[in-house]
Amino acid sequence: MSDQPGTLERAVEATLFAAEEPMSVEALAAHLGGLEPAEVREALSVLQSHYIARGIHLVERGGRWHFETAPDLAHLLRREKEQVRRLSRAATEVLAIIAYHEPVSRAEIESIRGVQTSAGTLDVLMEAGWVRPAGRREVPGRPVIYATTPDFLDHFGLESRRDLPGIDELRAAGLLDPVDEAMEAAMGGMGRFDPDDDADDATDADEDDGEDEGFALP
Amino acid sequence: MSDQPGTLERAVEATLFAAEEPMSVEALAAHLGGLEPAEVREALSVLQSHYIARGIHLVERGGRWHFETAPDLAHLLRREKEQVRRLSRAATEVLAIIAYHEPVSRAEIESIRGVQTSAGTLDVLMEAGWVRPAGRREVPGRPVIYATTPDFLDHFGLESRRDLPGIDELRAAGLLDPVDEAMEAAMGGMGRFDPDDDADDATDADEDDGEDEGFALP
Amino acid sequence: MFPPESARADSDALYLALDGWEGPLDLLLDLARRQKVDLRQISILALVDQYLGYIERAGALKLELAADYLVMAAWLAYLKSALLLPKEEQEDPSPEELALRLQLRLQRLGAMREAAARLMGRDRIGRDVFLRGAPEGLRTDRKTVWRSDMFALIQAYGQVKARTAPRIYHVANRPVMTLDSALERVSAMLGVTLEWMEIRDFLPPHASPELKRSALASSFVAALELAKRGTAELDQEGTFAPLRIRRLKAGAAA
Repeated sequence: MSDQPGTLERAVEATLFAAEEPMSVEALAAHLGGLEPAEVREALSVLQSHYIARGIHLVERGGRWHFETAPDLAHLLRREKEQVRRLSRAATEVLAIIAYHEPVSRAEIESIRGVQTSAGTLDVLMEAGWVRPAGRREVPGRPVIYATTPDFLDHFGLESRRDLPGIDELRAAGLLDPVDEAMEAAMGGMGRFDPDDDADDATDADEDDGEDEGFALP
Repeated sequence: MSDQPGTLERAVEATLFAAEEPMSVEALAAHLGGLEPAEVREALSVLQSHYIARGIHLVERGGRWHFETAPDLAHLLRREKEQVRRLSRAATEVLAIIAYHEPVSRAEIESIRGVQTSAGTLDVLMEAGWVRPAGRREVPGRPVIYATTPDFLDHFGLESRRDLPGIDELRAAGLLDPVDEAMEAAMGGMGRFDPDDDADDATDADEDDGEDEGFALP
Repeated sequence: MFPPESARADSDALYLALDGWEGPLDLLLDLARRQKVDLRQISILALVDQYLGYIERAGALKLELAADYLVMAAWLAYLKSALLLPKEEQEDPSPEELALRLQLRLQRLGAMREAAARLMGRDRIGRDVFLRGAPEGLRTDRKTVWRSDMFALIQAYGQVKARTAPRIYHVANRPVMTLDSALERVSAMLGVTLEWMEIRDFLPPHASPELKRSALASSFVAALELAKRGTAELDQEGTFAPLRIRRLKAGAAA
C-alpha cells in the first residue's frame, strides 16, 4: 500500500479511537500537545477519506469528531436489545419542533402542535441530552426557550443543524414562520385567494363529494 | 487502489470496533450469521495487515481479537499536563537546611528553622525529586533522615554539595544580615517578600499556612 | 366520504386510535392527510365534515371525548356555517381567513410531523451506527513541576541562619545624666543656700531637651535620696505644682 499514514494522522486516529467522547479540533490540538488547529483539520480530512470505504467511518457532528460504524452495516450490529430510547410521538414531535425552530418557548411549541405539552415530554428530551434550556425570551413573562445540544446532532448523525432533513425547503416554503406571519403574507396576496379557484377542481372532485369549497394558497 | 476492503472485512472491522469485549474467531463467525471460521480468519488477517502501519492495531490476545492503540502511541492515552510552580518560601528553607546539613531528621530541621514544618513541605520536596529519605537516625524514636538527590544538584546547577556557598560567603554576601530580616518583617508577610517570587503567591500562601508567621523577633 | 366497507373499519380505527391523537389538531391533520392531496389544496369544508362525522360516531359509540375535541367540533361547525353564508353578512375576520389560518396551522404541524419522521429515520447512534464498544479513554494527569533557583536557596538558608543566630543587643549612646552625677550636682548646689529652690533650677541650662529630661529624672531621684539621708527637704504645694527643695540645717529632724 502506498498510503503510509503520517505521524499526525496516526496520532489523531489513535486519539479519536481511544476517546470516550467526540472531540473538537481544538480539543484534539490541545491533547496532541498544542498543535495548530489547521494541522489537525488537515489530518482529520485525510483520515476521513481513508475511512470512507471501510467498515468504520470518521464523522463530524456539531463540530466534534468521532469514529462510528458504517451505516450500511447496521443490520450486522443491531443487538438483540435495542439500545436506543424509544420516544413517544409527542416527544418526537416536540424534538423536531425544537430542532427546526430553535430556540423556541413552550408556548410556541404548543401553538404549533395545538395541544398542551406535558412536563414529562421536555424532561425526557433533556434527560436524553438532546435538548437544553437556552435562556429566556425577552417578552412579557420571560418564557424559557429551548434549543438542541451537540449530543442531539451526534445522535442523529447531523454535521450541523443545516443538515436537518428538508430544513431548507421548509424555510423556503415559509413553514418555519409563525402562522401570523404566514397569514399576513397570504392576506397581502388576497387577490389570488379565491375559494372557487378552478385550478383545484379536478383534484378536489376526486376526493370530495361535490360540495367543493376547497381553497388553496397559490 | 487494490485496498478497497471486502464486505466481510468491513463487517469484521465494524463488529470488532463496536464490540465491548475482544471476540474469538468463532464468536465473530456466529455473530456475522454463521460464517466459516476460516473465512473470518482470513478477513482478520487482511485487516491486521491493513492496520499494521496505522494509529490503531488489530491484535489477538489469548485467541480473541480486538482493536487497540498502537503501542508507540500509548503515551497519547495518558497525557501529562505539566504545571510549573515556584517552590514556596517554607519549602525552600527546608530544602536549604537539608542541603546544608544532610542527612537531617525533621526534628532537626525544625530546630534549625525555629518553626514547625508541615508534613506537606517535605512531600513537595520529595515530589519535586530533590529530597529523599535516607534511612533512620539510630537514636530513640529512630526518626527518618532526609538528604538531597542528584536531581537536586542538577536543578540548582551544582557539581556537588561542596559547591554550596559556605557561611562566611553568605555573610560576605549580606545574606546573614539580620537587618534584612527585620526589614522584611517590618514590611509584613514574611512569606511573600521574595523578589523572585513572581506568580506563585497563592502557592506560597497555601504552603506556608501561617508557618512562617510563627516567629518574630524575640 | 369513504367507501362503506372502510367506514366501518375507520370508526374502529377511531376508537382504537383516540389515545394516539395528540389533540384535535392532530386528528384534523390525520383526516386532512386522507384527502390525499397537498395540504395547500385541502378542502376545509370536506375536512370539517369529516371531523364532525368522526365526533358524531364517537358520540354514538359513547366514547369519552376530551373537551378540546368537542370545542374544536363546535368551532368547526361555526366555521362551516360561516363559510356557507352569503359573503356580505360576514364579520371580521372573515371565515375564509379563519379557514386559511386553520390550513396554515395544519401545514405547519404536518411539516413538523414529517420532519420528525425523517429525523427518526436517520442513522442513529446505538441503532444504526455504533461507537467504539470499549474505548481505552483519554486521561490527562496533572503533574506539578517545581522550580527554584540557587539564589532562592542560599537566601533562604541565610535567612534561617540569621533568624536563629544568637543575638547581641546594642543600645545606642544617648545623652543621659547618671544618678551619681545628679546627686553630686544637687548636693553641691544645695550647699550654696538655705532658701527653697525649684528642682528645675538644678538642670544644666544649655542642655539638649533629651539631656534635660534625663537630668530632671536623675535630679528628682537624687533629691529623694538626699531627703532620705536627711540632708534636704522637699515641698510641693499641689499635684503638678513646682517641686521645691532646700537644705536641712545640720541636726534638724527630718
